[in-house]
Amino acid sequence: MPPAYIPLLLFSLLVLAFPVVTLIVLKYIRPGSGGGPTKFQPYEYGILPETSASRPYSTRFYIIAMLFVIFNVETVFLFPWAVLFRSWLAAHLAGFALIPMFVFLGILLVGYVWLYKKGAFDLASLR
Amino acid sequence: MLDSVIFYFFAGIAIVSAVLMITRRNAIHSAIFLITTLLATAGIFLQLRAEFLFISQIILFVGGIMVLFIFVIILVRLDVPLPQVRWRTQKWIALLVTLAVGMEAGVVLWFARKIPGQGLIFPNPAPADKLHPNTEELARSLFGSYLLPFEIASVLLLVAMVGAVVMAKKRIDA
Amino acid sequence: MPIGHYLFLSLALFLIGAIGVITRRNVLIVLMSIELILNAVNINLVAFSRYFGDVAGQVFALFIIAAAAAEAAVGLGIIIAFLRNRETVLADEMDLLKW
Amino acid sequence: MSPMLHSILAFVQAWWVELLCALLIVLVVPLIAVYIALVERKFMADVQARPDSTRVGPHSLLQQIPDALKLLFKEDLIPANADQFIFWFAPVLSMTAALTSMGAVAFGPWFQVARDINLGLLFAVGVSALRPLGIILGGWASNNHYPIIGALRSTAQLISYETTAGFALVSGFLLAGTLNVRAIVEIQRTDQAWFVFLAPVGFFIYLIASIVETNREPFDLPETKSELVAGSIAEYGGFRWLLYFLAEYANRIVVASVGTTLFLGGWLRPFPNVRWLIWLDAAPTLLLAAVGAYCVFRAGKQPAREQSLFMWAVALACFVVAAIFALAAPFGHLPFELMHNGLYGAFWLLLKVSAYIYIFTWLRFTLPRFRFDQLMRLGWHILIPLALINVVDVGIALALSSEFGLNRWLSMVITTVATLGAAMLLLHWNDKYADAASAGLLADSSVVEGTHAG
Repeated sequence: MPPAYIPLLLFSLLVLAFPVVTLIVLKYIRPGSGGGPTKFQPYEYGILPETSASRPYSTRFYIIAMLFVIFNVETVFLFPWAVLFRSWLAAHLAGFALIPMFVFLGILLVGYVWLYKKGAFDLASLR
Repeated sequence: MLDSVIFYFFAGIAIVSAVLMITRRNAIHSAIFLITTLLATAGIFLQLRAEFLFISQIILFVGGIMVLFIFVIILVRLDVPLPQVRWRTQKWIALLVTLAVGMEAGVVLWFARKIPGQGLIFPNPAPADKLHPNTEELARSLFGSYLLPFEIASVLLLVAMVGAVVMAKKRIDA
Repeated sequence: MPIGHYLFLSLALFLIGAIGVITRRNVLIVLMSIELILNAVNINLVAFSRYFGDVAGQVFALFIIAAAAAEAAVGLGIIIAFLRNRETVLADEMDLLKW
Repeated sequence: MSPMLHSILAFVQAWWVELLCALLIVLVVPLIAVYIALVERKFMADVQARPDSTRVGPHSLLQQIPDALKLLFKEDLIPANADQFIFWFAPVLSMTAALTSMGAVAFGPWFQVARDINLGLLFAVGVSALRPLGIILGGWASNNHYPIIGALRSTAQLISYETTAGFALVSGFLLAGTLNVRAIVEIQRTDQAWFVFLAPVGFFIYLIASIVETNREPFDLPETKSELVAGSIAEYGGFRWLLYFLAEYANRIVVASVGTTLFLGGWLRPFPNVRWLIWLDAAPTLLLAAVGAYCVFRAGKQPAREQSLFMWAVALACFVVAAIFALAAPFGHLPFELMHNGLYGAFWLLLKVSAYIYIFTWLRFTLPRFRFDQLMRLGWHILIPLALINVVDVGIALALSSEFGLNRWLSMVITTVATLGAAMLLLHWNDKYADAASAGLLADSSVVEGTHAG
């Protein structure tokens, strides 16, 4: 473990402990509750629900999430490139710095344009 | 000392939640335990000083792929427990075969750990400063020796994007 | 700490993933187990990268994560397409090559 | 002394600033979040030309304390059909992700939990990526139509704009050439420009993306109280709701701090290299002294004796803190230097972060809400390609000035104009596209509802 991360690890454990401990402690000091079974029904404007909530939802949400995953991979590849960019420029390797990323983004641009034409980003009219 | 404590902490979480993941009947619970495993693995990456990989594991695997999984589980109504009935005999045979393969690999690892010169004995990690500015080192390698795989990765992403959209939009009237 | 610890952890995760792939009927859990297997492979790569002092292993782990993303995207797309046509997500009911 | 205790002591000695900072974040950030909410209420009352609550404490400054206590002791209700485990787990995940990402944020040059880590700002960005999980799991666990629809929408919105924010941040990292927080701020000092001036389009895209990511109006689709009750958290009450609330406000602080650090010069004062503006370094002291003087001036005019005593006390506190600030300045010794740099840096950073959050609030009460398809089109059709073009253009600008010796500002202006031209082109195409699609859109009733059977 790089030493600078150890305070961060302790911090995240502390942060995790904060809600967990509070939830558990409050459970014991909170005043008790009453009420019948209707109180524990889902809140749907006071009407008792007739069906379970797991009905089919639109697959357009799948398309959004899928595109997000792909574009996220791109972002993660861009970060190391951005970090090294200035040192390449300092060594006067601007072409070497720019061209690989242009090729990478160019290939993905092809996909973007195809999806645009296909209407995949038009998330309102997708079936 | 501290390093091994951290390793065993994360390794324990990873294995326990992996076992829980394959035994849950509800797919969302499985997804949550897979998330825990992935986060513990990210911790192990950090312990191995692969800092950039730690954050990409969180951004891509946990924040990207697992969100996609949960989306699909909710969208296709898989969030109810499914019966696990048929395949009884096949299940036991499969378990047996897997365990045999695992034992084999484990035995190889176990006996190779003491043989010098066999490529498996690394009692101590390389000095930490060899990987030190981790993001910069990784970038130098990625845009140096591995430039071609990097460009091919973009083709892979392009194909995945197109393929997934075609798959999800396809409708066959049966 | 010798590298064997990491290799055993990786082996254990790989086997758990393999058992999940073979024994579960729910296709989504099968896919998740495959992700677990890829993850186990990554542990191996990163551990060797640390012990060799060579960053190449981490680069390949990054590629594997990218491949896992592509695999998840296409795999889940197939599942959605399948569900539309066959109304099932159980692996043993997917018994037609073409539908 | 046992070796165990010894090593623990050595650890504390080496890292006490970080540990103290960690403790302070856990203790103070919930308080700050609660008071941001109060400021928002006051601001809302002002915009809507009505009085806000005035009863609890002076200007109802203590109002949030009984509110928080009420939430703490409220009945803890878990719906009958809910998934108990996930219903418990999701708000904890949200809260943990939001506060952990604060570990990488530097509140001034000294106050940071993760000092000089290699990942730097990327840690905050990465851990924030866990946020959609907390929301979608919470919505699903409620097992109710409204939270599930709200959670799906909310997550779709968050993940769409996370990519956009990522690309916008890349343009900042290109200028900085590092991820380390301290180095980023130092480069903005030595380059003699905040990055907002070098990459204005990048900052603008990040600003929009950060508003969307924190679910503020005009992009508050996940909540839309008139359509979806309260979105993904409709079934949550009491302390669990409070956890979501704190997570949301902590996120606001995180995105504002990341934007401030990368684009607005972090803890630098305005014009850090201009000699004759050095008196700005004394601004915190002067400001506190002025507040104290104002309190003394008002103390005599209070109707009740307690009120005037209270004013005297506030004035005294202001003067004491101002004296500490002023006395810390001239000494070069370590504790004083730490206090000086740390406090002054923290002052400017917090001022900028507050301004950032104030812009959020301002927009909230002045703009009408977007529709879901409008939001998605803005993200996927315009902002993502624009952010990519911006990254490429910033790269080209840097290359122009280093390879061909072009003036840095000239090359930045040229590429920014090019980016804006691309933006105009994208908008034009999108308008044509939207016109063509609108006929089909109106016929489709499922557009606004947000769900459609697959």
